[in-house]
Amino acid sequence: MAERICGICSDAHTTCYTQAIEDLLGIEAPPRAKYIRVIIAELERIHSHSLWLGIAAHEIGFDTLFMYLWRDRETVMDMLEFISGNRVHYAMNTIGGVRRDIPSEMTPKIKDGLDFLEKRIKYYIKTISSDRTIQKRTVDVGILKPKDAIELCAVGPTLRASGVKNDVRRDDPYAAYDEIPFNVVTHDGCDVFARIIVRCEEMLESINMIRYALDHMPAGMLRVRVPMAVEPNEAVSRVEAPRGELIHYARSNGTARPERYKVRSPTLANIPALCKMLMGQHVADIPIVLAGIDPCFACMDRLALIDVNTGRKKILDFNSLRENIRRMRGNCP
Amino acid sequence: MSIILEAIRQIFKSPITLKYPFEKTDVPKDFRGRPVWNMQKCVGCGLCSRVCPSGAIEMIGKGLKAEIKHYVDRCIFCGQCSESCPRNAITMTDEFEHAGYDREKMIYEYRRES
Amino acid sequence: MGLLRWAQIRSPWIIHFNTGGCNGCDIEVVAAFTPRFDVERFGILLKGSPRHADILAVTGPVTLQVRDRLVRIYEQMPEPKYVLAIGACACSGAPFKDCYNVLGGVDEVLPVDVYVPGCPPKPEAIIDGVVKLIQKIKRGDANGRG
Amino acid sequence: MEEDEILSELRRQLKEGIIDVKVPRKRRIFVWIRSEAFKNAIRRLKDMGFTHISTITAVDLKESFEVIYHFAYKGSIELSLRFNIPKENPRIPTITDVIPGAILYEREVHDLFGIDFIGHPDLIPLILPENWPRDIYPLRKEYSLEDLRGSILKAGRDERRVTAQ
Repeated sequence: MAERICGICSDAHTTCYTQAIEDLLGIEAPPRAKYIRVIIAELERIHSHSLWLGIAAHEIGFDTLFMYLWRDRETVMDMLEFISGNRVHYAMNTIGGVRRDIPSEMTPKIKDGLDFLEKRIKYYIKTISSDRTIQKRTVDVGILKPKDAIELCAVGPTLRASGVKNDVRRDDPYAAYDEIPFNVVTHDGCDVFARIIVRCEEMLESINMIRYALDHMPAGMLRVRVPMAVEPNEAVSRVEAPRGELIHYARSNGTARPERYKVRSPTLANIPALCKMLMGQHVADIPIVLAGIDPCFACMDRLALIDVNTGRKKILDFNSLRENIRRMRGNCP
Repeated sequence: MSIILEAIRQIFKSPITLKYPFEKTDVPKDFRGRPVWNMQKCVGCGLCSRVCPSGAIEMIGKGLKAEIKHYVDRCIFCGQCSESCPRNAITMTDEFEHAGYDREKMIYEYRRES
Repeated sequence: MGLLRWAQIRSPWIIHFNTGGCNGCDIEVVAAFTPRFDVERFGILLKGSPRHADILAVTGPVTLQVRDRLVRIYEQMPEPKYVLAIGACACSGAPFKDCYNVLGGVDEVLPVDVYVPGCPPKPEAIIDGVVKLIQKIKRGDANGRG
Repeated sequence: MEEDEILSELRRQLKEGIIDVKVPRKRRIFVWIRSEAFKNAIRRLKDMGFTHISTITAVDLKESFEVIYHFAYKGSIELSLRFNIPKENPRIPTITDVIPGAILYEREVHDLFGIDFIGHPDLIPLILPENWPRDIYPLRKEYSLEDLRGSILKAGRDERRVTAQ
């Protein structure tokens, strides 16, 4: 269910949700499950960033690059489909571990895919940094100074493209991120171009992390037994989704239904920063600046609260803002 | 500039497009398509209809006489029913082409053969 | 009329509208337009304006906020027009159908011609849905108000 | 700074303002404070390096509301600052003058619970549809789902009648 908050970062939401519930119950996922969570999360990051890069290329009118990127993105989708069975909602995480294993027979095929992707992403970085169209449309567009970024509480690649080294994976390690070496990619450009480069290099970093995780995966079980009763308790869970810090807050009251469940997805956190970026820009630059924060209008904000009295789920979503933005963009998907 | 060279290179490659409607594509091993009930195994405990997050499974009657109605238009293909079933009576098939003109015709009914 | 129907069967133009869904169906719709699945080989084009489109592809459950906009977009489309509901949410509103701000499936608001269930449907399933819609137009029994 | 250092520093700064603290696991701190001390506490926290506000959550506790501010210290330590406010008069001062990034979270809490943030620059509805009834706050527990649906559909009908006229 938590997966249906967002279709693009569905794994980040389930990881965050399962972590919050595991915290409530006082259990911990086994090591192998943690590694599998990392692999899926990083594959998802590659898929999400390449999707975004395609959309960004489309927004600046470079549809050729959009088509190339979406073609190569199918490699990641194939890998995810190969591991989990589905292209979008993977249903890998469950409370107390993961549902499916990544056996060693799968490793060579995944690695082949990663090699291909690495080659392609390097090529795209070269293209992007040498192509005049992209340079003209993105350099010095949508400036967000580091001071403003911190003040307006921006998250994720938007913040890192302003030169602030901040990553939940490094600062507040969850799953197996404390055991896997990786760099936090930052860029000092503060503009849309910096956001593109940060995301591209994060994809390369993700590829290395998946390789490391595949090689160092410990053996063991996939899930632990989950106790049936929940004590009154509360938990805050944070995950670095492809778009930035995702936070779930859960509180239980001893019954089978939660007292309060709150989701704050990264795009909402970036909206105040976006308003700052749009100041003094040309109207023609609005789409690319908007796309620069990687907005995911579906996951922009939704809260779910399960009312103890009726036991029904209530979900609110963040339509008004999305509508405004959609009106601004015309009806681009 | 390099993207132009890339474009020229693509001309000599075979197309990547799948010929889908004319040639069927394979589905991966763990694909979650339409769930199918094996009513010989089903004991009518009703667990599947209770765990279903979208209310796509309706159970009429109880125990061995139970009938199951599965609304494909509501199903989100999450596989929770097949995972929860204590008798492994539910399997997720490879079927994914469910498109239809009428929601009334998208209901699958299962009942135990006597 | 004959010419119009011939043109619609040969090259239906699509407008895609998300009424409050999770984006899962949207990325699959876009994936259906990109090289791997490429529905443009059937003459299907994704358009940005409802005034150019023949088919309204709706993803997501219809929320209160979006209802009026959805109707407005539908009203702007030239007749005959067809509605394609993509994904479980657009078909019936599940699993969000009990939420207080969700009206349910698209058929609560607009007449739907083809339902494509799946969460999200594979791009192949979306192509299948479009093909079935084209067959329906060919037979001439679509309720496309035209 | 480590968790215990942060706590001792906070205790030194706020003294009686703190009711209770809890450190359930590494990098998680829950602090209960008195509602009078809250604006001061947020200023102190900002000076200590808690510049990033993750989100604001409110919980309906039947008699009162609990408001929780989730802060992050240099991205790593997550501190949840919480206090109760009475349900009859849910008014608290805004923190947008200290942390501008909280602007949307305050609007969101205002929409869903009807908590007024005094001094907020622009407290218009953020999440709720524009034809939403003014005095209904969906996440308050006194409203059941049926009530909400009924009143919303009624509001929608009324509006349609107005436009028809």
